[in-house]
Amino acid sequence: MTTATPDRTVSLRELSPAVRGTRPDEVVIAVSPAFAGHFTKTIVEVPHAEVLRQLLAGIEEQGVGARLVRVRDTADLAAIAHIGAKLSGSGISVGILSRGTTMIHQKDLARLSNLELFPQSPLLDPAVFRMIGSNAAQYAKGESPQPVPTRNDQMARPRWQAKAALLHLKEFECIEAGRGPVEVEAVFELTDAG
Amino acid sequence: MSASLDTGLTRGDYPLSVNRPELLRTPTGKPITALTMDAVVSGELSAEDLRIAPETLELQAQLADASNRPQLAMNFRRAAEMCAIPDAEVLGMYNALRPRASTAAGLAALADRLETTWSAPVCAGLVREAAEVYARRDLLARAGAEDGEDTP
Amino acid sequence: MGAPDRDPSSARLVVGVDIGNSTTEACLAAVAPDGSVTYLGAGLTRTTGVKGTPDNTAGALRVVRDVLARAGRRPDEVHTVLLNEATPVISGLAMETITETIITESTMIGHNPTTPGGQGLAVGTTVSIADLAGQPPGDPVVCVVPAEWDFDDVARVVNAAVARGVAVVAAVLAGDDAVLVTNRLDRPVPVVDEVRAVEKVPLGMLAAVEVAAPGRTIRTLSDSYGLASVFGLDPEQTRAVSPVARALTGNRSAVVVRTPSGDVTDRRIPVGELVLRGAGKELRIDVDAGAEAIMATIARLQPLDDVHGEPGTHVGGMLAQVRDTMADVLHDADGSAQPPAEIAIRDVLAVDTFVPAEVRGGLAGEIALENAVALAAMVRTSRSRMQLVADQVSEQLGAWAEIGGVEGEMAVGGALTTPGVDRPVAVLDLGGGSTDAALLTRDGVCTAVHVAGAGELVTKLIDSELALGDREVAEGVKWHPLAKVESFFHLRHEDGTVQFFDQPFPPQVFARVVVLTPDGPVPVETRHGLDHVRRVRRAAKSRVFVVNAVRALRQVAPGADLRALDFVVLLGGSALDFEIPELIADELAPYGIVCGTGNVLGTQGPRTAVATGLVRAHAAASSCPAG
Amino acid sequence: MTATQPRPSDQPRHSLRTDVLEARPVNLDGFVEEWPEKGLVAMESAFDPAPSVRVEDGRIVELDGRQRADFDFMDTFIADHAIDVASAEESNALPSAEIARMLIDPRASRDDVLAVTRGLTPAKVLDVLKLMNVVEIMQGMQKMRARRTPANQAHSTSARDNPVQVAADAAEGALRGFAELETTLGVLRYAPLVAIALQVGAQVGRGGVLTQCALEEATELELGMRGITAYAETISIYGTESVFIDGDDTPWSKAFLASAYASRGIKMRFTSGTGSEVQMGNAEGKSMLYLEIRCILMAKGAGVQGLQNGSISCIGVPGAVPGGLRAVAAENLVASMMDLECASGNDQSFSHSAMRRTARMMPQLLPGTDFVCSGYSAVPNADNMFAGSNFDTEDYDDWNTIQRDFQVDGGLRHVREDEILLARSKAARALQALFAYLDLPAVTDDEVEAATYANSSADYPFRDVLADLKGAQAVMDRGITGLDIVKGLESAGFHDVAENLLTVLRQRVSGDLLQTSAVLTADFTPLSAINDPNDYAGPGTGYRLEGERWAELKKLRHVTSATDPESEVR
Repeated sequence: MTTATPDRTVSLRELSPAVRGTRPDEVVIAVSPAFAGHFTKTIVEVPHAEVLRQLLAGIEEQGVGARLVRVRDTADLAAIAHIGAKLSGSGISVGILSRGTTMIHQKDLARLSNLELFPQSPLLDPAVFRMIGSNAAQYAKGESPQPVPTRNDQMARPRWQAKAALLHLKEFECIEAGRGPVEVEAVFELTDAG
Repeated sequence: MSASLDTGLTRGDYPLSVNRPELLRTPTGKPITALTMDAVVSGELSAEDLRIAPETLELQAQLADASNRPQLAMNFRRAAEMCAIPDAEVLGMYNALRPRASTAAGLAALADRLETTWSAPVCAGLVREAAEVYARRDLLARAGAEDGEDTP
Repeated sequence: MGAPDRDPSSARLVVGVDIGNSTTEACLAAVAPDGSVTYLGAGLTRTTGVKGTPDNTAGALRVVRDVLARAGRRPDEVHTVLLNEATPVISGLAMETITETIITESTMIGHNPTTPGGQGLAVGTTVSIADLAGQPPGDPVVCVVPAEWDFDDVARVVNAAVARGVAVVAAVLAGDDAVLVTNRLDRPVPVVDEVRAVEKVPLGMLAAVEVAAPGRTIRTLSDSYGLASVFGLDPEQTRAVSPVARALTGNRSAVVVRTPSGDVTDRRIPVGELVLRGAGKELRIDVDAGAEAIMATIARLQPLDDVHGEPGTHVGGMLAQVRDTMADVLHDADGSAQPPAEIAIRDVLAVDTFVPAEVRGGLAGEIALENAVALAAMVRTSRSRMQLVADQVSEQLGAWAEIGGVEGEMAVGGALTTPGVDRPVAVLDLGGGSTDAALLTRDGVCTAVHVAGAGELVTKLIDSELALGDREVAEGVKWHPLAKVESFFHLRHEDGTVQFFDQPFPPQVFARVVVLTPDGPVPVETRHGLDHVRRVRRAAKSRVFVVNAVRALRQVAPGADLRALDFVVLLGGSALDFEIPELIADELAPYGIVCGTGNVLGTQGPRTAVATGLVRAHAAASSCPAG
Repeated sequence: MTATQPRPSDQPRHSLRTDVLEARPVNLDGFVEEWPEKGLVAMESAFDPAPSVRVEDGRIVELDGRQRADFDFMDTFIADHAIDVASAEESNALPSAEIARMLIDPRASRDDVLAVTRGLTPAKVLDVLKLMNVVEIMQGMQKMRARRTPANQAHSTSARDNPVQVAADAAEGALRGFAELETTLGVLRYAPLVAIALQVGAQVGRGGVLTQCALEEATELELGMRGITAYAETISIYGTESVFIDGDDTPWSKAFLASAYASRGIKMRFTSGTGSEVQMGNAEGKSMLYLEIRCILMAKGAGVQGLQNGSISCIGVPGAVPGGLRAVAAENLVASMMDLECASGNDQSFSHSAMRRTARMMPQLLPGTDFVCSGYSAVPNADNMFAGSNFDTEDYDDWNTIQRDFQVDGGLRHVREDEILLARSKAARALQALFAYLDLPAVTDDEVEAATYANSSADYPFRDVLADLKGAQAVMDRGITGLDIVKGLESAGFHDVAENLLTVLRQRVSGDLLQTSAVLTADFTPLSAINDPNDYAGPGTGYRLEGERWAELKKLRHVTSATDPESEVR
């Protein structure tokens, strides 16, 4: 699943403390402390720029708006996604960790529950992120999307389990305790403008 | 309660089903030798006949003591106290012991119920001990706390 | 009920057992010497094996023991077990698609991507985006974009071409990118996306792209004269493209490419002929003539003697299979299997239906609702092996076991225990495989019929018309009302009312169409809205049960006149359905018929009618000599 | 724009050998550098506490450098329930090297060692283990294993939750020698049917094999209480307070649950393993082995008879750090040193490399453990609903050969195909008859035929899932118990199977299977650490693979006959 497009990088410019949205047609993408900051790519080296671009594209294609929020005081995916959902005008959010693990959440759900969870980060490619964005937007519109097919690979454990743990620990290091979620703007840049 | 309960068992009595079947009875009072296929087919046996009796758990506790396994023996003695408690209530008690599931008063009430209703002082002791530790480690239920489910 | 308690020692314990296609039901009663009956209980279990075969013994014994246990009686107290004279009626189901839509030479893309881009109609020559850079300015161009292209790049390349003066008037994309691309174009144009096989779009051809506003459907490409205007067609050519226009009707977006011999055809698939014999005649009818024609033919041949399918055709295969299944089940008294040729198909119900199918030659996975005919066939044979079942039951229980009477008569007898019912009465037994009717006249004459098609066929129709591909979900849709979960705390019922809940719903039902089972809402995996699912469900029930109710009652009604009936009592598992009784009652109301669901013994609902009837008949017979 | 990216020409040239090595499966495995500050380290960390213990008034008031007031709940539970207070100060005062020597010295009996280890603190145990290399750990395991006779456990599951497959594979597994069989589900609602199938299949294959079904607590306990399953194992515990809480439990809730199982006569063990805490991001800066030792002591304190450990589902974590498998071997030894039954892992997909897969189990297979695998996949891994095991049905012959090569007993044996086909067919027919008796969805003759000759779930006819799920619900609603299964099997003429199951059910009345390391032999004798205690005392003692059993294990699929080299031994 590669595209012939030039590599992009993304930086997240902090705007202001995140507030509850009022538009019912928005999805909040809530990213973890180290996403597109300390880290630049997922566990299988999908650039965070591409992850965000595909999530945003999936949402835009459905005619729904998106806001980006960085959660700074926790690296727990359920917490990140739930914070995002509570900030979302539609109540729908996509939460994502630096290593790629992703979750679609809704504000009325218990924190440890979710609408869709993609726990196997090594199996998430740009096409899956596009579908996740699209599904989140469809939930925001009150539609009933078919859940994104989840994949499974018994041999992901020997290959990725330890690296996932390592990335998780690093993400924990980037937690800034006591700092609330902040609204951010994604600034994409082409690294190879040729 | 038979007299043999007072005479402590030794390791040589194990397995009881082979060496001391005469000590084994079902909670309904049938000897273990009554659990035959004929009894099953004729409908004389019910599921209740295939449960362990508290007296048997005490015998197994004696065997655990005789094998230098005091914790295992203690577990069997708690279990003996729990035999009479219905399944749903046992599960409810277990859930009440989960972190931040009960208030101090709730655990105290649970311990009292174990002691008075079910004559389960050892279990009650375990619950009281938990209540003390939970209070110190901030594991009692908080008022208005957010609901959460079990997900590691 | 009503019989006063008598000395139990003088009363005999009798169990009526009704072995049906799907359930085996029992009624336990004490019959006093004077024939008065005290009912002691009723019960049901699943039928073991095919009805009318020795396999039934296990189920019969189970239900007898069960009903005895619940009444606190012992098996050795039973005097007589009464079994129904079960005519084995088994039903086979099949569905054959009779139309097929084929697109040749990739002339047309007519599907409904959820999110096309832009709107309006545009006409131009198809050019691959890879060649756009070399395209001279001037003539209008429809840009064709393969899968590997990123939406940002598509927009950039198209914008660059437009800046050079190339008139890009529309685009056709492989990916789900139409809105993304349109949002990035300097001059938005209509864009159709999710065309999976975009590489098959012929290049260098004149093409028209139309996208309607949200909530609307296309107007020009779905109209023959619209196509003629767009492509400058003469009357002969217009006639040729009219299938294209028809195929595009109702879409929100479409692409038509004008190729030399491109076409859309709506082919009839030869499914084969049904050969029907009855009333001394033999008639043939093509299955693809549709249900109405088939049923009209069957109506001319009553009573039907047998039905065959043309060998080597789909329908031939289907009917042969039903016959084979029956042959496995039926044995002669000597134990040898009954040859399939001797098994007669005594009724067929044909129902028009449709099957969503992917269009052959389509480029975007277009789905067409192809016409299909569903057939339920019913086999009857006189050679029941119920005596064997009776012998085995007798042996195992140590009681008399006898075969106690014809099902239809017994069902009427049981139905008469429903409060408020009197002779003459007709019963409709709405089962799983067949719908049965019986009439008891004022002077005690009973006639009974079985017709093919019942609950199983309804499930199959729901399953295929909603493309569920899952019988469990289809059963759920059939049995339970629908709702849409609108938030975690409320749902909207199918009648539009809203209900709020204190506890949140589980996440997997959020925003979904659900069926409300006793265990809570269960999601229906479908893209269709609630209204559509409801329509399909009600139509399926109506096409099977309402049609069969009328068909079966006509066969028993004096002079085939429904007005001659007064009371109709609905029995059987499907009489427990939440809307079938009402659908049938609505249909029968104009004939002045009182129609309602049976309540056997005033307590059993529409269940155990036959078993109760068996006991009644036995008691009446045994009291005859005395009084 | 659409042109393929030019390959940078300045990439260094690789040797052909490097290409060969790069392509080796082992390079698909993941390896990471240690990070001791965060607990991403096997067992040698400067951040683990130093051992210490202080007793006042019969109570432990200092544990591994922490004062009682600062105890977290693991410290508290271990101090109050696991450690033998009377001997604690004395035992901990012994030099660690002395204790390590006792572990490998045949002249110190198992009881001698236990007399010391029952008083040790977690850090002291770690200190001992850190002195031991992997051969010494194996030597220790050989003596400390609770039951003298080693055994093995299998997973028997189906990708389609097909009960017929589970019954047939359970029968084959039991026949091949597994003493315990474990199943779980893809669709949880299938559980009652599959658990029944597992029980029936097991009793066909070899009477007395114990079965379990891994589910959420309530259902798992209910199936056990009804006698549909015989034991339970998936009761997880963790080494730090924070992860324990994340798992929504405490040592007290789990101890209560342990007693609940015992109160119903059901054998039960806990589950833990190295790597779980760091995997969940809350190792509190401690090494994996240190935290696992805390789990083991917690289990001991709860009075549960045994523990499944050996990293289990987190094996990818210790497997990726230096010395990781030494730590995994060490945790198994610690469980045995604490006098617990040890079901020693080797139960999850571990490596792409066949060589690493085999090496991983040597420290358990060679010395022998209570259950060498706590889940050898007795179905093809594609059917393994525990996400794949380290070994599956394809490895049967390899396993048998390794047992023969080293003359070690790994619990399995080679069985001739005709016997296997007979058992599979009988299991399917017994299930067919039982389902008919219980009015559950029919098992067809085609399914019986398929079950006899099948390899995987793909080889069976599709079942009517709707009918099965209704049947499964009916099992729960109608309150069907193990007794009903016995009745059904008996009335259908499967007298021996019915008798086997009744004997297993009768065991819960005796409670004999509640004792440490208990299994049932083929003649239904409970065999546990009480009547089959490990009596290893050096060369020529303890469990030896000899006599009839050794003759049995000499058999393989193909062995050329010495008397007639033109034929093979049957």
